[in-house]
Amino acid sequence: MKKIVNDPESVVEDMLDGLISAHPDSLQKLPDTTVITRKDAPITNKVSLVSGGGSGHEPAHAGYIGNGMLDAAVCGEMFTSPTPDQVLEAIKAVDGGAGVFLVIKNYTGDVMNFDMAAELAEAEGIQVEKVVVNDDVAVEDSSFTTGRRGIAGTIFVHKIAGAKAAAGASLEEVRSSAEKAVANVRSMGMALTPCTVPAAGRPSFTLDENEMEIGTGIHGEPGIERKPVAAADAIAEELINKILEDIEFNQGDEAAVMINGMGATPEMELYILNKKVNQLLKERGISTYKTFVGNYMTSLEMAGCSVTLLKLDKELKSLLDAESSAPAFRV
Amino acid sequence: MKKIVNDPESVVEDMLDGLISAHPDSLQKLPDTTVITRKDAPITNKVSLVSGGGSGHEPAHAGYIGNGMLDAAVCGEMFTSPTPDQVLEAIKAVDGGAGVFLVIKNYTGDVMNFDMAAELAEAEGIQVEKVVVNDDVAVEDSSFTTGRRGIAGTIFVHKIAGAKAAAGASLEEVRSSAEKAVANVRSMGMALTPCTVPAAGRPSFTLDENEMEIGTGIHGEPGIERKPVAAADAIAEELINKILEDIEFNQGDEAAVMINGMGATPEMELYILNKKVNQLLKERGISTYKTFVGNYMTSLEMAGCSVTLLKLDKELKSLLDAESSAPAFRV
Amino acid sequence: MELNAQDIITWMHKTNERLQNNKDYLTTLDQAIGDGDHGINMARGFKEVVNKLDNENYETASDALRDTAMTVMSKVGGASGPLYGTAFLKLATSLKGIDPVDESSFKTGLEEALAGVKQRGKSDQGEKTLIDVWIPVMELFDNNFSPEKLTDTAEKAMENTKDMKATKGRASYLGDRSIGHLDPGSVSSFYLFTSLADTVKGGE
Amino acid sequence: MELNAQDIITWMHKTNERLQNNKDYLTTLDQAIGDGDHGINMARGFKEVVNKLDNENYETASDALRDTAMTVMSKVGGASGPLYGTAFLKLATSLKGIDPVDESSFKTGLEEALAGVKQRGKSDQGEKTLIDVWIPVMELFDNNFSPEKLTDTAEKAMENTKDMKATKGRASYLGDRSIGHLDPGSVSSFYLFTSLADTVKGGE
Ligand SMILES: Nc1ncnc2c1ncn2[C@@H]1O[C@H](COP(=O)(O)OP(=O)(O)O)[C@@H](O)[C@H]1O
Ligand SMILES: Nc1ncnc2c1ncn2[C@@H]1O[C@H](COP(=O)(O)OP(=O)(O)O)[C@@H](O)[C@H]1O
Ligand SMILES: [Mg+2]
Ligand SMILES: [Mg+2]
Ligand SMILES: [Mg+2]
Ligand SMILES: [Mg+2]
Repeated sequence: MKKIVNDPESVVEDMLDGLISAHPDSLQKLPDTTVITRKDAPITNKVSLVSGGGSGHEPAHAGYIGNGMLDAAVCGEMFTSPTPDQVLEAIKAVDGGAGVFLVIKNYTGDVMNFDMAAELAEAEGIQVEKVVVNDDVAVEDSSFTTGRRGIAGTIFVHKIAGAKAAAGASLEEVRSSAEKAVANVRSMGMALTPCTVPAAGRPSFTLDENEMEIGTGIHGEPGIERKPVAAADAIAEELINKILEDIEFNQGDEAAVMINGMGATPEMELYILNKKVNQLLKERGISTYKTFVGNYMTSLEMAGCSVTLLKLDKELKSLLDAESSAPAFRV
Repeated sequence: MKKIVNDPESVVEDMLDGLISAHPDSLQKLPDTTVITRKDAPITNKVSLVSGGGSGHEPAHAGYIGNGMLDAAVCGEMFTSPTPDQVLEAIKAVDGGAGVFLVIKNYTGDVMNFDMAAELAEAEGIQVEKVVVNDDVAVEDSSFTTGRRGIAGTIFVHKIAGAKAAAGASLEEVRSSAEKAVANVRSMGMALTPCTVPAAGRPSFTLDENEMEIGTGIHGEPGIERKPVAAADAIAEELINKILEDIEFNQGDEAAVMINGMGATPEMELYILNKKVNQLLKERGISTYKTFVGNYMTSLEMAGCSVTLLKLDKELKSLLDAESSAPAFRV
Repeated sequence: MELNAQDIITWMHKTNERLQNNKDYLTTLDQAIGDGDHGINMARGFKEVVNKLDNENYETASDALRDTAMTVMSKVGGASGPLYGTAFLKLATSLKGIDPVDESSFKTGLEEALAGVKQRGKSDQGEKTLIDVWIPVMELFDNNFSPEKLTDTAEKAMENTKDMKATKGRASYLGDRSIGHLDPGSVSSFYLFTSLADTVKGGE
Repeated sequence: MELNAQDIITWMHKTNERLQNNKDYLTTLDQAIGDGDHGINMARGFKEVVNKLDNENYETASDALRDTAMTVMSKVGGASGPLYGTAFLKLATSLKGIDPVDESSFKTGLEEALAGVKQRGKSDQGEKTLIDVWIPVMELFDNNFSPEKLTDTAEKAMENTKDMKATKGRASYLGDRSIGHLDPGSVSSFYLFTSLADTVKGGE
């Protein structure tokens, strides 16, 4: 394990200090927490957005704080959902009287911790609503199990819900737009190499020199298939097909596309992948409304990528296009 | 070598196609070249900026095309300076009558190829000026040798010169501001792992499991010292000290700081490094005006980082703060 | 069996020791079918638990369990944090006013803890989670309890999770491929209950 | 020695063959003290050169050299592209109107090529660059030239770069640590001149 770190036990704390040093005018850390909020929080009468989860997915989630996106990000330990007390602090800090909206990724830990925080906040008289993002089609969606995971599609949900809130919508309206985004977003990822949590000191899995894994989770959860590394075009086809098996697009439907790097993938490779993704969508009569290529939801130094499609309607398009000042998603 | 690519010989072409697919409204590729320009080029009566170099440093340089930064980027083969005919095409495409300004990184190949293109353009009646960026303090500056390399500090030079040109300055004025930026910018890098050029198929060097290299170039050029991986704080100190040996800062001087990832370094590590850099500057009485943390000038999937300091005066501050619509450097 | 405040503190100390010593092992188990943080989470949380318990004075077992719950809840994180936190909180609430805690009350406490865990986790027996250790352990009390049986029952229950298919928690993403691996949360629950057995036995 | 258009084409074919066969070796040399692309650059460029030469008709050596120059200039890139490009262009210009090319004219051509390279590269003898092969080769012509001597001289000059310290090009960043490695550009220049020797010898 080679990393630019000091004490592996304090990476999250050190990172957050460095983050605040870099953005002293726009971000603040609530004292004695791992909660980052916009510096001008709370915004009176605006529905406030809180997201969060384990650390190690940077720029998720603190990079998405800004006008038109999040008001706060709750940063858990490495790959570990933050605790209810931390989420509660975030909710209390950003509530501007119009209620707080939680964007939760569908992991047992996140769901439980955020739910408990919501209960505590409601007990204190704060209105709370939430959405649970479950875009990862690598996992079977079943009501008997935990269901699909939340991965890079979460960024689109931040954007949609954040734009809606910035436009002055009510908590209920924000929830309804966010749910529409969740219903229309699907992602599928793959990994070329694993990553190492600093305190664990060794990778969560290993792949042979010419092996890739399809469907790996953003915490190194095992995927659905291992096989020899394929060409970019074949990878694009496999990811897109898996997504399109799960969500129906009709001729002429428009989509926002995200080609997300897992942390160690050169931008060059993401663009090479995008070339084929774009072509495949065109072949299927799907029109690409906007494309986002970069590291949006990472897994430390994992090499690999995910592809996300968000099926758009008029409302989603205008919310996607609305201004955002978040450093990791400037629009 | 594990990569998301198709034919290793066509990675640059494939990447550029994917880039244009992602930014169809703002970027275009000149037919039969590897030149990317803003779609609305040429801008009449504005000094136009052309930069470029070998590929593999994404988002450098095409990511810096936009209002307030570059008008064109000439993309060479992997780590290989582009040829004069390509640079000439770029110059011709973006000249809006006020002349073209070239930002060149100080490598023998880049300097020669851009110089030849400038000579050819001048022969065609286009005014051309240039600046050569040489911010890398890992290399000794000597008039008997090639001198210092151009690395991540180049992004600041793009920003300063681009803002000046956008403000309506003359070619001569752009050159003078760009030269001021070059005179005041210094960088120092390090690597934890090497990177592999797709067509070469093997890394340019190797490092032991617990070794790092100080001063590695952005093309895998050997650095100045190898030693056991140190803590983030020690790395920060070594890089900052090396920079401050080379450029004098007085108490109260202001600096723009760039913590640049080499491609495979998690953002988390960059922020951890930034924490210490920020503290070291404070200790030395240097005030941090703005901080940029991210992948700005990469070396494919190399793990490592560089630190850049740009010493600011009033003019440089206002040029740094000016608007930019470049996707990789939105201000 | 009787438990007072000091017994709870001893219990948590013994649990913490096992968690610290097996942090790496738990992490390895979680790397196989989860995300590799269970050892780190539990070790971090219980270090804080013993720290907390050592620095306060407790009149009753319930009070000590309450602080255990709050510390676990705010320091463990992930899925196990709220689940263990809920379990200890329900146990503490159920045992309020009962001191020392007798076997029958403890069983009722465990029942309520289990109900809380099931509700919080939307999970039940046979889904390859720590519930599969807590249920047989709970059934042991006020029946034919002995420290040896406690360790034995918890250990067997833990081992039984190996052949189960996960339908809840992170391991559920693996479907059938979760079979053949121990559930990390069941292993940490085994540590918890074998530490309780040690505490009841006394000594050390 | 005499060279006509066909000889230039043969020369470039032989050079190309050597470059393709030694692409990896040149890359390895460049990885040691540069950036590892010299083999890739030269192989890409000369593949285009022979392609170009095979698809045109040339009256004179100068014409074939001119197209060689233009192709190298636009296809090699890096430092070696403009340097080799300049060299061939100066050679072509110097040999204009002379056909077939005699030894003395060729020497003058090489002198002008060298002058162009030095000016373009701001470099001179002893800086561990391809110049260190071109100078002794140039001196051989119109003196006591033979194909064998050409190969010999180029090879020795190439080997001499090993002990030099680079002060120009990418290897100069290494300072003293550049000593002990062959200069990649000198090795490709050796391929060029030993291919010329083969061409002059005829056969194959
Ligand atoms: N829904 C659930 N109900 C009961 N226990 C669960 C549930 N989900 C997970 N667990 C338990 O939590 C353990 C994982 O804890 P941990 O690794 O700390 O959290 P995470 O899965 O969030 O990384 C599992 O081994 C399992 O025993
Ligand atoms: N200034 C110079 N003058 C003459 N030759 C040079 C100079 N700089 C570099 N070279 C030659 O170019 C070769 C490197 O070529 P190449 O690897 O293709 O370019 P780059 O260094 O840009 O990657 C060196 O081995 C050397 O022989
Ligand atoms: Mg976890
Ligand atoms: Mg090169
Ligand atoms: Mg886990
Ligand atoms: Mg080279």
